[in-house]
Amino acid sequence: MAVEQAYAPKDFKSDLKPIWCPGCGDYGVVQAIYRALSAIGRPPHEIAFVSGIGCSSRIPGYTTAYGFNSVHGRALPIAQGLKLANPDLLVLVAGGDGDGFSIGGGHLPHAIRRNLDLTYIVMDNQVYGLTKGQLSPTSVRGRKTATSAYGSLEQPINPLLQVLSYGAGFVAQGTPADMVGLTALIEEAIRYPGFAFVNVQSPCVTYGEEHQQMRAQKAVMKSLASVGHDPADYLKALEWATHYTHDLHTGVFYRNPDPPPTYEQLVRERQAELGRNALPRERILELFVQRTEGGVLADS
Amino acid sequence: MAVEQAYAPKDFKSDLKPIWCPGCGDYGVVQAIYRALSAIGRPPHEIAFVSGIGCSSRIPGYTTAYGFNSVHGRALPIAQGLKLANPDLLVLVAGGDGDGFSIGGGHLPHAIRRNLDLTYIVMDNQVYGLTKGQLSPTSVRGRKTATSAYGSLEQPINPLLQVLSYGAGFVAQGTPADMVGLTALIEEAIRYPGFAFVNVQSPCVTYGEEHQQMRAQKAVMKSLASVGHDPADYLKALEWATHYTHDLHTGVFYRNPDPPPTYEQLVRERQAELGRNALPRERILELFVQRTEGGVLADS
Amino acid sequence: MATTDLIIGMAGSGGDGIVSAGEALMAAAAREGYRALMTKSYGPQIRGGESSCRIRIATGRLHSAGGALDLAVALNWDDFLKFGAELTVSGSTVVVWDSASGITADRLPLPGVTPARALAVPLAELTKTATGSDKMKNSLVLGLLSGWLGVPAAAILAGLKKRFLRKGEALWQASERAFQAGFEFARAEPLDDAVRLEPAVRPAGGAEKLLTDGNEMSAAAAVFAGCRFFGGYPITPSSEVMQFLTREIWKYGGAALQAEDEIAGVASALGASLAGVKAMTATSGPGMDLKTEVLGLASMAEVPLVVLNVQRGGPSTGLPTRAEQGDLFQACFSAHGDVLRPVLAPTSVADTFHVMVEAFNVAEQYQTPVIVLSDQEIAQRKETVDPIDTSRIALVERQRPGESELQDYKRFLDTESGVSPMSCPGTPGGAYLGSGIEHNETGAPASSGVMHTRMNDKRFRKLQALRQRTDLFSEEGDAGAPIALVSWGSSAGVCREALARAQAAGLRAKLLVPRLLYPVADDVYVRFFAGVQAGLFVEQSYQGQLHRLVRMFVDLPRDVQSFCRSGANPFRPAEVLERIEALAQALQGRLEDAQPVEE
Amino acid sequence: MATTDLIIGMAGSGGDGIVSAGEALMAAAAREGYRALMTKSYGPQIRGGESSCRIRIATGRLHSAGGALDLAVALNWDDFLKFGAELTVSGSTVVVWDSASGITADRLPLPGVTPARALAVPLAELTKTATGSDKMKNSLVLGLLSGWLGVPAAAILAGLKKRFLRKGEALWQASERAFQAGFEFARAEPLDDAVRLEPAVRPAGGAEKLLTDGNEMSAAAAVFAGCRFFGGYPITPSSEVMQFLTREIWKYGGAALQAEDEIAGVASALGASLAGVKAMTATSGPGMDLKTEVLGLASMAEVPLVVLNVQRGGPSTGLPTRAEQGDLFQACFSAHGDVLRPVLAPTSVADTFHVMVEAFNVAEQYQTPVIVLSDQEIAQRKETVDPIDTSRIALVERQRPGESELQDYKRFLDTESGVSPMSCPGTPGGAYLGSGIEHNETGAPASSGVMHTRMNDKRFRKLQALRQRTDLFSEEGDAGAPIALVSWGSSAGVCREALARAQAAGLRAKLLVPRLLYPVADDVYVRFFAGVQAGLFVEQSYQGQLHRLVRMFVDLPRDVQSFCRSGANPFRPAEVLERIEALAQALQGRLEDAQPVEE
Ligand SMILES: Cc1ncc(C[n+]2csc(CCOP(=O)(O)OP(=O)(O)O)c2C)c(N)n1
Ligand SMILES: Cc1ncc(C[n+]2csc(CCOP(=O)(O)OP(=O)(O)O)c2C)c(N)n1
Ligand code: SF4
Ligand code: SF4
Ligand SMILES: [Mg+2]
Ligand SMILES: [Mg+2]
Repeated sequence: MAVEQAYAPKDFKSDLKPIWCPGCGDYGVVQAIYRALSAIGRPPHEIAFVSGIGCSSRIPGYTTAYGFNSVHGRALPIAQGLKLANPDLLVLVAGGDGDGFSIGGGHLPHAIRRNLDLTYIVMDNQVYGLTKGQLSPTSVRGRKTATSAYGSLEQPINPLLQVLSYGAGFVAQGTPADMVGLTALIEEAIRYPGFAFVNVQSPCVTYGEEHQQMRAQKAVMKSLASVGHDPADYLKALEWATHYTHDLHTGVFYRNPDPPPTYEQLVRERQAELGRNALPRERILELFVQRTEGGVLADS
Repeated sequence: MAVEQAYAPKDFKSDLKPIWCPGCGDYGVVQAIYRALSAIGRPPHEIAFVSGIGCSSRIPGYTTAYGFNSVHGRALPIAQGLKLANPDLLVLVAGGDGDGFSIGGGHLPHAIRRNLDLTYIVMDNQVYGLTKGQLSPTSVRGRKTATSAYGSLEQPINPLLQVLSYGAGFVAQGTPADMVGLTALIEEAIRYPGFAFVNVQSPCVTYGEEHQQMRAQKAVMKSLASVGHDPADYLKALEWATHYTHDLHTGVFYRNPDPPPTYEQLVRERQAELGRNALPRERILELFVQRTEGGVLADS
Repeated sequence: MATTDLIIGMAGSGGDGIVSAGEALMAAAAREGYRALMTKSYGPQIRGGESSCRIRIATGRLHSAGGALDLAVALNWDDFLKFGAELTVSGSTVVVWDSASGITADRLPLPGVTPARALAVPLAELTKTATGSDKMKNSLVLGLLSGWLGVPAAAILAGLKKRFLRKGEALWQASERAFQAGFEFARAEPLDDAVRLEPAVRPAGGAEKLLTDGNEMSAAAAVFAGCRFFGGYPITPSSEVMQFLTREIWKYGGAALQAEDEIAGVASALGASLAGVKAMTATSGPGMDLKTEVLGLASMAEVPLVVLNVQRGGPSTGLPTRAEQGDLFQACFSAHGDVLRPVLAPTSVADTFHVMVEAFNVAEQYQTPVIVLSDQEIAQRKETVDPIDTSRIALVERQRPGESELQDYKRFLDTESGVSPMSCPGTPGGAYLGSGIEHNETGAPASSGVMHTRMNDKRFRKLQALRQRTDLFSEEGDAGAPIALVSWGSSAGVCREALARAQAAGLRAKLLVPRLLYPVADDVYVRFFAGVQAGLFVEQSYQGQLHRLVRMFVDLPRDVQSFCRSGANPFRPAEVLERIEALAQALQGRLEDAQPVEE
Repeated sequence: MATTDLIIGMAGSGGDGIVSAGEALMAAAAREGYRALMTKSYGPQIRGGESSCRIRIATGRLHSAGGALDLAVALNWDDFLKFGAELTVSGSTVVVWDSASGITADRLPLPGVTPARALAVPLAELTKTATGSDKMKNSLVLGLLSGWLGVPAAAILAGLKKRFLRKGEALWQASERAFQAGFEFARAEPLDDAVRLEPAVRPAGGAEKLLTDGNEMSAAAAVFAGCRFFGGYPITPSSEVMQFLTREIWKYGGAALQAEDEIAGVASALGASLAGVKAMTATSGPGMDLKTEVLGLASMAEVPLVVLNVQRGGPSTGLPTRAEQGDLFQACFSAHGDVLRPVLAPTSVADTFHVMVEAFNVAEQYQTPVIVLSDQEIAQRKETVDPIDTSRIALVERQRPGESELQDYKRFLDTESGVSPMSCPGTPGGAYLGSGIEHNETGAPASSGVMHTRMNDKRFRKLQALRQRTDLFSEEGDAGAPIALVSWGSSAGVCREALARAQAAGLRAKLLVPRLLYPVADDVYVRFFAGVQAGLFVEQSYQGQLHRLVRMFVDLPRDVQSFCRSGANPFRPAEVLERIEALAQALQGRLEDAQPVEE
């Protein structure tokens, strides 16, 4: 594009040097985020970027946004409080498959049903990177890891199907093996007015398996557009989502064609409506007053 | 049936007098459980019944099974440990919509993907009964409660769609307004070899709304059998599940026609396989021995 | 002579409406200018179980729910007896019950007590005669009370009218008739002067009394202090805080979130605070357990946050509807690692306002989570509260970076005070990385022992100033007394009352009431205990937690002991008084022993 | 004369394999009959960052990682310097580095220290000459060490062979050649006798030394103690416990569950224990925070449970890979309500075995959760461990109801000891309702103050017996000494060593090492401190938590102080010794002052 951009991708890059392993997929994800933010055009200081704990959760520190590398699994509730307190901010949330679907998995349905305008990016590498290679909730059955010496006994979860069942308005999947596509998805997710979820198949080069690496992904990935999926079709989206762990589909699974109002919009409306007859705050105690008027209770 | 039953429904009824409000739907649920257990025929002492906290979670105390009225939201993980420690037990889990889908919502996908042979009964009354009438995650949008004086701003979750997306092998919905149906569903759920989920529309007479009460339910409930749904059809089950909050469908949404092995079966196989060459436990320390044989490390 | 201080206890079944009768009486008394205090208690059922209330009405200040009842009203003896500890009958109690029960005065089910007077009243019958049904027994009881106590009928009827007219003219008329029947009965069968109140001083035109409970008061205080975000999850006995705020906070431009659990509740509040908004959460014991990790994060990332814990009986689910002061250890020490987190506690409904505002001030000033320990007793009891002059209360806002500090912004600048200016998203130049990981001044992760020591120093140093806040302690009684009490929270009021009685009886004693429980202000205790020969920490927990906590930091005189017990066993002023008397006697004995014996 | 005790520190980049060289050296030394102890340390990167290890080898018993290095090997100075606190160079250190770095002996980047000897070795060059590439520098370093230290080449080569042969004959040959080149260099350029080890006593045929770390040891102890269920969630530095158990527990008929979070981890363990199976969980600080509520439930429902907390630096995410003893307060006090929960701590890898077994015994005996406080240092350091005679260790099983008790089974029978027979599902007649709600003896919910007091009494009473367990304390040194140390966990070993040195220097001192931290065994402390004039609690936490904890229950002599500091700053024996000397001098000064002055 010839349009000049107010902020270049590098304006979103901080001085902190990433300590990811050489070749980690997360390098690509943070690059895609820089580019998407540049396309969006909001200044870094108007962005809050919240994460949990994990290799992937280090990502806010590598941006020039206000970054909060919180505790394991709690990025979404923190981000919701932050967004409600200041709806003018652009709020990004990111983390790993463990952070988001295991310890943090209980927050996801509720963040989604509230529908705040948040963009949630999960770097789904099917393993626990930071703690050195244990099972993750998206690890395939039979996978051998530090905590599954003989192969895991459980079925992985299906994050795409889950977030669809939770009612997310925007659901997509990308990979750093397709940087152009990933950048576009993240940009579109940010622009979607409501909760947007992007699952990124971001390879762990240290604890991941061969078939999860970029090279393998490039060979098998297939865009949903190329198979003719219409992102407005919710039931079809559910069906495509069932392919997770078998096929690597990229692109938008679902985009609500008629986005409902966000939670913060409803809150602002309520504040405006009820705020009109509010007392000055020093008079909050008047709610407790027992008025006497000649012994008869006033009807106030 | 003319078959004599080893245990009558009353054999499962304890001496503890329920302190539910007169008319509470949960009276019907516990009755249905007594009857289903009688049909199953296992003695009460071979049953462990785990719940969280809530009006509904009092239910184990009203049975003669081993009852554990644990803490809010943690019934499922406790039940999993219990079942793994003694797979011969019949393990029931029960609780409310708040207990199971709000504070305990993070445990549900993982209990389901592990697929232990548990039966999980939720008394979904769309409100917090025990704490006196606050919003629940299944309360409809706009619902006024003690914590939503002006109506709730959020979309409810859809528990049926959720558990289907988690991969539950048996998913059903019932109501005490149809005691025969509810009893049959609970019995079938217990018989299903794997994780089984029964959502019960159990009215809260004290904090519920008119249209949630038994009388109203009787007028609108419709069985899935009557609409010709085939419980083996997963995609169709997803579609019927999207009707939650709009229609009251009873019956089995999904029953996996080809149930995979349960987690405890896999665990037993693993124990058998690996246990064969195990040392007696006093010799566990031999794993740490550095053997010397003429200065050359033995290859043991 | 009539009395200036009176305690009435009533019990009945769920449908009897005995609690709402109590509330009507209390409201009327308040409007008449009395001070009043009311506690309620219910059976375990959500609906239809037994219920009771206990109302104390006085012409002067009230500090506690008091001791044995002066007047007991049992709509039903079975129900009444279920509330043993709360509704104690003594030899000076006047006991009233429904004669329909068939129980006669000589066969009262009160083992070991003979009340001052026992009067069976045909409650159901009178009601039926007056209204055609026995539904309005509570209105009849109100009539009785008005007649006996001397609380003006007009004041009570005004309240009843307001309530019943909404439901229809017929109901209101029935209520009024039942009331009148009761009133007339009372006039015909007067009780002792001991249950007749001196008239109160009616408040002058402008000075309006407040009537509320600790939960609503804490929520109102938060709004006043500038709290504009609440995130929480319902739990007894704190839910009313959220219920108040979900009604009111929007009006002030704030928002309240019913989160999916307590972790999300406190995490959302932390998020709001990061955004620059004053924020709080409220919960009770089990919820506190769950909030621990995020509270540790707030300490590490230096985020202002107020956490209200309305204590109930523990451990675990425990006794959800009963008061206990058993969460002090947890408030101080729940998070892993070396953390110093201020803990405050109010002693009454009125005090809750001040303590909550102070909690926000401390949180903002020092960028720290602050825990407020209320308890079920304070939180759910209703009190009359004298008007509060809010114009004299200063509010603190967190320090933000100025132009120059934003030049090369260091979020965790190691200043002399230990407090670093905190920027919030939206401020150009103020972006930083906040985290629970140990970090250097800019916020970048750091794991050296040197940096860890330095940052621990900073985090502890900034809170040392609190230990000088003598205004967060009140000392009462005779400063030079040899006998000293320390008490906090809802037990403090009981001790105040006991102290007053002890002084009236000529005993030399004093009382220290800390509102700041942690960090332990060692100087305050050292000064208070200088010259003290015997003392008691009075608190309602099995372990006597404040006593142990203070011992960690202060060498107490040997004869300072703990007077403590499990929750759901509220202290009564008389028993504390007894302990003071016993201490005084022991001291006397010691003096005597020390006298040289002449042979 | 050669030495009997030697500390080697090495650092390099991730690819250099310096840690595996250290492991090879340690294993060889162990097989030769030496005692050895090794700690490792890494940069924050998962892969490719700097790494280091510190190996102490001795002919006699070892208690700690010791102080400054005797021999320092820097493959790369930049990397070496990042480990300042762990790899301290002193005036008596021999320093070796790669001459390829261009740094010369007179320009060493060691401010303020002149090492005893500085020797640049052409590490890369020699390796290249020997093998054709510089990849095998670590094998070359092993050759150097073998030559200098005198650890037999055959022992080291046997280990290398085992490792490299798997990867191919060529690699093994390269490794051997590099080793030989190093060995010859060392022979040609011998170092001081101070870095040459006395020969060890090779173990006799049967007596095999163990070599492991605290995490694996605790997991093995659990299996031995009969633990058959583990539920947990990965977290540094405890994950290896779960990793061991997910490999081994199945073999014993048990199961291990990687739960979705720490709450589910401990909840599943509680469930397994309810089913009658010994169960545990393991975690570190942030995970402990999350487990709080379920631990409270375990206390209330009286469920045996072992919880291993491998402490790391806190608060919050803190310093995940560094040791700290900062979670003691949390271990004792995290849950709301009045709870008494035993807390144990091991002092070394070997001790971990005994303490973990004891934890299961206490949990089962008293039907209580037990917390074991390990720390990153003990958990992740490798030690040689003398063979443990497990036949002499008694295992405790929980009390189950007999026939007669099952007649009218009361799960929470208020027995004299406070312990009630516990039935498990499957037992006819034994069904009961377990809950976190306060209950009566049968388990039915109860909320009266009377029942609450009675049950609190029972729950506290049953654990009082623990306070008499003097076997959970060790006292070392001169029993009548005027100077006393108390230390626990990984700091205790440092104090042991300091005490030995103090005694060797003629100072009269003693040391108390509690393995039972809570409940505080007040009698033990009172007895230990009787006659003590000065003392120190030595612990690695900012607040000196054990010192404060003991003060809660024990009146300590005035001059017993805390010697504590933040984590990631391990104590060294020399500095503890210094403090003992200072105390001795102060006491001496006091004595002199007390002498009458002749005028
Ligand atoms: C409460 C808590 N539990 C556990 C941990 C340890 N931990 C840190 S990151 C992590 C999981 C990392 O996996 P994932 O979220 O998939 O991120 P990745 O490193 O793979 O990007 C765990 C278990 C923690 N820091 N806090
Ligand atoms: C950790 C914790 N948080 C909150 C509570 C308070 N609490 C008890 S039950 C309940 C919700 C009840 O609702 P639901 O689960 O739907 O059950 P119901 O009473 O409606 O049957 C809550 C919030 C608690 N006991 N523990
Ligand atoms: S461990 Fe895996 S996820 Fe973590 S930085 Fe390395 S490659 Fe990336
Ligand atoms: S409050 Fe509602 S759910 Fe609870 S017992 Fe009463 S009717 Fe049932
Ligand atoms: Mg991952
Ligand atoms: Mg409910």
